[in-house]
Amino acid sequence: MNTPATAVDRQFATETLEGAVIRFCGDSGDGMQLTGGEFTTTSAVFGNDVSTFPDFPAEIRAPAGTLPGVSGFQVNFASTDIFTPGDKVDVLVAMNPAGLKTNVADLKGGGILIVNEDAFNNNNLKKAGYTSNPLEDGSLDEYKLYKIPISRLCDESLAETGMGSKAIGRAKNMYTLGIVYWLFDRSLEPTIQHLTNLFAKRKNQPEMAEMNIKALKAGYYMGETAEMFQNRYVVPKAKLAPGQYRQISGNEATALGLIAGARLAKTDLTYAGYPITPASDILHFLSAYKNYHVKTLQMEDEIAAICATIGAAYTGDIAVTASSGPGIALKGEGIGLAVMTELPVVIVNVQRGGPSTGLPTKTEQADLLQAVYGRNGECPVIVIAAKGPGDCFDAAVEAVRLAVKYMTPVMLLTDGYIANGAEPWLLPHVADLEPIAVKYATEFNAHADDHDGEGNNVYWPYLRNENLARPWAIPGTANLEHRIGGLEKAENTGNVSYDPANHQRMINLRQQKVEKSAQDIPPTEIFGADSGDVLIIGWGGTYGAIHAATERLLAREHKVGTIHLRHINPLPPDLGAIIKRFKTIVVPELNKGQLIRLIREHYLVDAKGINKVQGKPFLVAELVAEVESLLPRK
Amino acid sequence: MNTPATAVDRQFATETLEGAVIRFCGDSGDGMQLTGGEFTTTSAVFGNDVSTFPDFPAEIRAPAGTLPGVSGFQVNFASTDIFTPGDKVDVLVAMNPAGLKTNVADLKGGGILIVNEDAFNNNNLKKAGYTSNPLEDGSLDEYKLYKIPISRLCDESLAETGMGSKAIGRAKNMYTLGIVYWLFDRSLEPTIQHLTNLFAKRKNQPEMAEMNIKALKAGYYMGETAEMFQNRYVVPKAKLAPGQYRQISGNEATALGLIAGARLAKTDLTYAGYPITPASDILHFLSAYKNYHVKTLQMEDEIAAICATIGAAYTGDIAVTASSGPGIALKGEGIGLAVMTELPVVIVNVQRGGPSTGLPTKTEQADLLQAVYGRNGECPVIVIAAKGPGDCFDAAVEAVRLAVKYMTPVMLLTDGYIANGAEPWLLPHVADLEPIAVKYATEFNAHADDHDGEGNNVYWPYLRNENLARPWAIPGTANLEHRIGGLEKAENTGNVSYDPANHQRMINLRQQKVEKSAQDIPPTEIFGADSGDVLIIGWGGTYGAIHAATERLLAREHKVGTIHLRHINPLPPDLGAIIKRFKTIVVPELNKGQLIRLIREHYLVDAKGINKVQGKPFLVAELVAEVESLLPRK
Amino acid sequence: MTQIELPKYTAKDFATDQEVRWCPGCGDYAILAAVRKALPDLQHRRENYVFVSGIGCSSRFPYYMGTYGIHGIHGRAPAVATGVKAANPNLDVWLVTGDGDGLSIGGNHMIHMLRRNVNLKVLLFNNRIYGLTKGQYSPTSLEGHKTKSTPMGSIDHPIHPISFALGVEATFVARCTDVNKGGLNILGDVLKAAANHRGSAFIEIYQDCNVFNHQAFFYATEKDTARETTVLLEHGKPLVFGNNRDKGIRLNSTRLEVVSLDKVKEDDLLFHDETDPALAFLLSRMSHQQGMPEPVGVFHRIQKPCYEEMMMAQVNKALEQRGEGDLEKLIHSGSMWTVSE
Amino acid sequence: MTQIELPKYTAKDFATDQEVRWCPGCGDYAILAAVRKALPDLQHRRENYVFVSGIGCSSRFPYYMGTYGIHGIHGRAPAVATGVKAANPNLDVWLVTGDGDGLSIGGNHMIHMLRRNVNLKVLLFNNRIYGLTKGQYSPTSLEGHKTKSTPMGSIDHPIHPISFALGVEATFVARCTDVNKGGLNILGDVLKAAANHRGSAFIEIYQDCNVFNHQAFFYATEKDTARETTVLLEHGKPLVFGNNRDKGIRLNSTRLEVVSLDKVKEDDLLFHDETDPALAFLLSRMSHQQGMPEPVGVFHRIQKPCYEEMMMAQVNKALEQRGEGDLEKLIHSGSMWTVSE
Ligand SMILES: Cc1ncc(C[n+]2csc(CCOP(=O)(O)OP(=O)(O)O)c2C)c(N)n1
Ligand SMILES: Cc1ncc(C[n+]2csc(CCOP(=O)(O)OP(=O)(O)O)c2C)c(N)n1
Ligand code: SF4
Ligand code: SF4
Ligand SMILES: [Mg+2]
Ligand SMILES: [Mg+2]
Repeated sequence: MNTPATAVDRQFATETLEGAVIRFCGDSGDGMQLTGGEFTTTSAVFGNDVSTFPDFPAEIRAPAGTLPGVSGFQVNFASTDIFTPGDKVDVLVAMNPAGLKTNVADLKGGGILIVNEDAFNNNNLKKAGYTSNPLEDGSLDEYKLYKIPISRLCDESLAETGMGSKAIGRAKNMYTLGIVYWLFDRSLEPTIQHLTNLFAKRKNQPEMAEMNIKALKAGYYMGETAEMFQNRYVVPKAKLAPGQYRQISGNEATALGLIAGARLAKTDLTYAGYPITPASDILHFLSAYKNYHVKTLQMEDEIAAICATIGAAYTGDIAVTASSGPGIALKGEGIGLAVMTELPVVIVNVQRGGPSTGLPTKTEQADLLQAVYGRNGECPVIVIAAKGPGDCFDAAVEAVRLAVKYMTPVMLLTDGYIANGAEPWLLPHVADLEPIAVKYATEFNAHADDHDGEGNNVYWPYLRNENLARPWAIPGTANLEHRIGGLEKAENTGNVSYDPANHQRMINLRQQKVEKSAQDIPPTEIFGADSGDVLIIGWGGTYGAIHAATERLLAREHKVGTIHLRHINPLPPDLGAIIKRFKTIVVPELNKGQLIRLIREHYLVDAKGINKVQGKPFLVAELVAEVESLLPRK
Repeated sequence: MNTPATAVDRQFATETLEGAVIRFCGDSGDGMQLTGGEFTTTSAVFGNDVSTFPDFPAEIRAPAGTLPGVSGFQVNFASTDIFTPGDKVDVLVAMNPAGLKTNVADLKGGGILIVNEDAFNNNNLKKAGYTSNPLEDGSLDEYKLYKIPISRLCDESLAETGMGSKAIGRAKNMYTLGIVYWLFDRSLEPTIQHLTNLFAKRKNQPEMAEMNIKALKAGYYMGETAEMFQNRYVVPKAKLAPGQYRQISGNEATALGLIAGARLAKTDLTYAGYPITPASDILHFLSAYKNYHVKTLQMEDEIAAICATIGAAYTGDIAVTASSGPGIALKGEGIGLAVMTELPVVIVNVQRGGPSTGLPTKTEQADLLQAVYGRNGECPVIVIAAKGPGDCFDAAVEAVRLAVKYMTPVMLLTDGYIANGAEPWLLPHVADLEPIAVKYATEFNAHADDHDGEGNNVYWPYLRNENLARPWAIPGTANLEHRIGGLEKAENTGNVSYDPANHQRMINLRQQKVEKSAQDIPPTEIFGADSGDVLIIGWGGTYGAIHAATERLLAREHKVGTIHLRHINPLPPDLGAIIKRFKTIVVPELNKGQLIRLIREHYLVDAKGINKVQGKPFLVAELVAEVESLLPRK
Repeated sequence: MTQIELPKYTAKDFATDQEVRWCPGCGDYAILAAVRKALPDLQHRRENYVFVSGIGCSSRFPYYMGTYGIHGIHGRAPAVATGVKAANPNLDVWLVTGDGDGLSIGGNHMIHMLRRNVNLKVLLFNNRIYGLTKGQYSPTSLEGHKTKSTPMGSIDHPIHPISFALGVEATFVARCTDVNKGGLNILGDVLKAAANHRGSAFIEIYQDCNVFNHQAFFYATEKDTARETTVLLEHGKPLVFGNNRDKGIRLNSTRLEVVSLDKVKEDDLLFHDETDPALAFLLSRMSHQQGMPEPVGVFHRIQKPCYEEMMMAQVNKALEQRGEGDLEKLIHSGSMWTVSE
Repeated sequence: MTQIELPKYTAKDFATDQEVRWCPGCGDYAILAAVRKALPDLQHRRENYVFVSGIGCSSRFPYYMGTYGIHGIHGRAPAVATGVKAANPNLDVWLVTGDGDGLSIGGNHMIHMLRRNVNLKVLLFNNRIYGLTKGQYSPTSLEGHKTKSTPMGSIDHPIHPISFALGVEATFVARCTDVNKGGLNILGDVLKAAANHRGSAFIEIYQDCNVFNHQAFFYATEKDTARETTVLLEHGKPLVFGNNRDKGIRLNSTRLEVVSLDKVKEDDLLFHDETDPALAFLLSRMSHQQGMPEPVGVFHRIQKPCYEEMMMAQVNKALEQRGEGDLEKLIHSGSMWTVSE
């Protein structure tokens, strides 16, 4: 908890805090994701800035009570702008020993630790690998420990509902949430509304809604009456940009962005995918929006998915596929065909821990060089990256726009962290979004015989416009019948050509076209110093951590500037000039150094990497320390 | 023809040449590959150094007489060391108008042009797109044109054989070869032997052998008697390293090298492939060598092929797959599994023109960055490249050696040019080849409980040796049962692990292991100047052209040094120091600049690329001119 | 849609200016001619045709059709074609593939396209060899076949394309030959029947690879033998064959046998029923190598909803139930809150 | 090989120290138990077993078997396993896969492995859902199935694993259920029969995904219904079923029908013949949804040479004919010439 201030309440001391980080953890059956999500929404609705980090177990349902079965949800909420879910935890809620064991190391010394005492029985302790009960053996002395018999209290409070004991058992997360709401003086209303919606309306189980609400209130009243806590905490509203907000995850924002892109282009969206963690949700979201002219194809594999998008793109749809990890590796050949046929296909890569199957549920940024280079031959595509959950919307719209404008595949990189993580999203208005101009060819565009001055009489599918894009004539258009494919094409006519000089020209043209798209990159924004000691260059989902670190570095009066790249291939035209203005270039990445290779190679600058490959995001403190170690000693 | 000298014969002027370049071209049905191959062997057996370049049509059998149906074979033979098939042609033999049309531009001014006059009928001229007969219209005036009615002369000379007219028609290539043999004063013996072997022994068609030999002799005698040529030419023997030689293509040498690797390791070879141009021949060659304990699996696709090698490698075989172009792109996911399971798998990439299906029958070097980076996650493999047909043998042995020593996938890059091209190969002796030590694990190697001092009692599949390689226990070995897979593994035990710190360690270890293999890279050889103005860094099949260009540059007293990399990932440890000794670094590649990116990024040097992407090898003159343009003006 | 009058097409309207580049004598020429000839009769607009292929000699087909076309990558044509149909269900999509392209690398896409019953027509050129890569054995090559990659003979048991297609429940399954010198020229008819089928139509075409597997199907195409080694399937009719139509096929429990019409009445023969999958499967196992005539014609034809129809039905239902999607509303939905100035 | 005496194994010898991490109640547990129990009876050495899998809940199987094992990549287990057998034909290879792993992404490898008759045993855990990725429909999901990716219901016609395997001519094809509360516990027997089959054995196992598709197969596994909705196949025996064994299956031309044993004699029922592929195909189309009991047991079993045997036969023949390859000779062969000092 940052910068405590003081204030006094009737009964309890009330501390006002700038912000706090809470982590809920427990067994995957304990409903921690819902709990964390509710706390987040309530805080956001109240007016805090929030940032979250859900952490799922890799197994579907690991055996109850075991370490691999632990599920966690961390939320950082504050009265100031925040950019990450927080490094260390102020309040840890542990519903069982396994949760405690795997999470307590992240709790700040002196932090609040709330545990469900009832879950600390021998059986659970053993499953978590405890030889003695940590609640008893003094090992938690450095924390403010609150042992609450949550299961029993919750059971008792719901005994009268007449619900089954299994259902009652499940409600203890709401009881716990009630306690935490009391602790942070939060309104129960948003959660009550949500429970009503979820159970009473959507699932038609009004008794479940009632029971959960009852549990929630019981927890709250317990806080009020039990005199267990000496303090309550208040985190005032943040000053946020005015407008309407909602919580959004990166995958949902990506899905909405793709729909928006297609709608702005006034074109149907064909999405072809194959389930894979953590990209699957894009398919799930999109499949629910059929009335937006969205067609979702769950294909037999990722190769089929990219190939179906090629067919759909040829036929005139905005065509998109998404995947992760090995699924993206499988698409290389197909992307090559899309490059050769110069079709507007969007490939979303929700990066996860690799190599191979790797750490499917964890985040990483290690597919960047694959995105840029991972195909046979000279096979350039546009590569862009999203920097946060809400930004996925803009990045997806941008991907569609570039694909259509330059008639080229675009790879959009997101990652597991921003895909599953949610943040408040300032809702854009459609009227403010730039339309995407799609103009299918309908007329002849060339002479079969050169310059006979008699007007066009053939259609050349590889004649280029000022952006070097080829025209888009779609099946069903009379007289523009033409064939495309993966063999090298003759310039203009698009016929198969084995001519050496033509090959060189086409290789150059495909490259130039991608490079040309740099004209659409806006001037690079620098946060912090415009020149000076250190320029931090980031990309993708590390934005929050890098931004927060930069703020701290600036607060310590370092001459640090930060830029965060949306466009990776091509790189922004002004990047070279900016780099020249700083003494040291630092590139933090959740990989062994990938963007940094592009930077070093392009600008011949001895950039330094900050690299972490642990399936986890950067901690702000980590970044600050690393950058400081590179700064000139004062 | 370089440096003509003079000498006089009875009847004909005989010029002695340092070397000459002949190209045979005609319809794909005209047998040009056999003709060129025979001329090459004869010259090699005679004692010339030779270098060849076969050029197939992309179609199986394009319609006879058309431009896409032209097949060519170029041979450079000399009394000095040569490294390329030659830029420009001294003697062009054109069997039909299409052949003439597509090849004449490469003939030197004043060069010898031999054509089969009979083929220049209206029909063929039209198919080749000639509006007037080039033999008549003066357009060939700059060449020494010999119009010979080869079809008719050959027919007449074989009329008595009683063979069918189709067979006789096919023999005209041997008739033509006879003429050229006469022109260059070559023995007919090697070809007579080969025809006898091929037709009489292998195909059991002695009458075909006889007929072809007759045609060959008839052509020779025609040269002798017809007084058509004013000159004969002599290219004396070259001073070559002593030893036994044979002509070998890169693909055959690769196959032999793989067999040699497996035999040196005293292990069976499992090769799993899927046909694709130009890699298929490796499968064809290997499938003929079953008595070398070679098992060849033609799988259903390239993914199955890489996966079968993983199964075979786990089971203890030297396991290899090869492919080209899109086939390699498909293997990315599988290679990732091999990286994670740390199995010794060799992947041969016979590069061809890309992207996508591209130019399947043409050569290119554009898969280097895919080899280094083209997989999801941090997924390092060793990457090496062969520099010429014979060198494919050594490179393949090296690939097997490194794979086994470091328990890692190795990618071996060759290309269409060296795969199909043949050159004289100084045959190595098995006794001189270093054995490859394969030692399967048979014993426990660790304690289940740490250090109880009671001796080993478990097998840890991911315990590492001094090279960071893990042990190789194969199924069938009692007590060492263990499971591997694509999920991240715990250090040492190899159990599935989601632990962040472990992930970081394993990511580092896999990288370090590949880097460690740099210890096996011998000191880099520099050809030419050891320091000075220009360092040329090449890799792969451009060796010949770069070497020849360097010789010319050195002859012109430029301070030029050249190194040709076998090892691309990791790069040689001494490379950085060498680079520092030169003012300008030049990297010639048949791509848009790939190795150069690694060089720039690693050494932060502003290396210059010489790049060509035309499906064709470099010309020596091209390279010389480009390098000279970078040299300081004298 | 306003119905504009259809131009009167001829085969020529379906040609292109690209030189056809198969080997002289290749069976592909005959198939190309048959397709170009059949299309004008189908009364569909030329611009609505899309020919999709993979890689192989056969897969060059789209370049020679004056329609829209995609020459894709090896084995993936069914997926590409599914994308085409998803984007525009009204197009007439034809898929051209080879035994390697469609059954080796592309077998899986073929399976799933067929079972989904995507409404498109598959021409599988079966020449029992890899033509384009110059002569390796394919999944339909016979056991023991010596090829470049099998110098001691193939050890794979071949796949039977018709059994394969039936196993994954294709709704239209047929077999033809590229040419037929015995007078059983059914290719054109089968093409039209396929075109008129609503759903995936799978046609195996025995095709002569003149260069690498010449005469593999001569038994089924040559004058003297064609009628002895093949039997024409006609719905509701008995299976009769032979140069003199003097032999028939009889069902004995679940096995088939050849009988002489001297001894057995036509009424006791097996009568073909296109709607019976098990019967079709039984017929698919008849093999010339085992002394049985090989059926040509339509093995199986049933009606099932097609993929893209059902997909559009869901889209339309969603539109009906929820109305035309409003992007502004979509963005501004869920649990929102407002931060005021 | 010297025959060393085989240790007396128990199910425990086939367990590992890795915690089994399926959801509580998952059908995979029962299958794991059955396999661990069956292996000791087979009289093979533990170190000769290799369990190969792809990706999916089911594919975690190898981690729980105290044998050699490879947890591969999604869909590719048949190819990995083929490599294992090629490198060492003597190993006992078992392949564990799911309906998604084995029939969606991996369908093609499955086809080719089966038709090649690689001598290994396939356990296809069919739960009609993607478990590991948390509940999307799979190729065996029923039409209309509402899942995460099909909120309006699946529009794909499902694949029938048994028909699929028969279509590509697998030599051993069987079906079981994970558990059977009706007393028809044949899983162990079928596992052993598969182990003793020389060639590819394909076993579809109906498996309950307790979380995402619970009770999909309850009709076939629960006490009251199991014997009414399934029929046990026994070679040479009539197809009789029902809680009271009072119903049977009769063949009527090429169609099957349920008859009551009150009215029809057992002798007039269909007698199972494992060697008849068309009969097996017919049986594979019987579906509970269409009011027919679904067969369990061995549908089809025939002998054909296996892939790795034929491969080794060629290697051995080459060795016989040409002798042990001599590397020095191999290098020094062809048209050579000598350059002397
Ligand atoms: C990914 C990939 N693998 C392999 C190839 C090489 N290849 C091209 S066509 C072909 C097989 C051709 O056989 P088939 O499909 O039967 O067609 P045919 O040439 O016989 O008509 C192969 C293996 C390729 N182009 N791409
Ligand atoms: C190449 C690739 N694509 C997708 C995935 C994601 N994935 C893992 S398992 C699975 C399907 C699981 O279904 P099934 O095979 O039926 O196994 P189950 O979990 O139901 O046992 C998918 C799509 C992956 N791991 N790799
Ligand atoms: S190789 Fe065979 S299939 Fe290919 S074009 Fe030639 S004859 Fe036809
Ligand atoms: S998700 Fe289903 S199949 Fe997977 S472990 Fe859980 S119950 Fe079993
Ligand atoms: Mg073929
Ligand atoms: Mg499943």
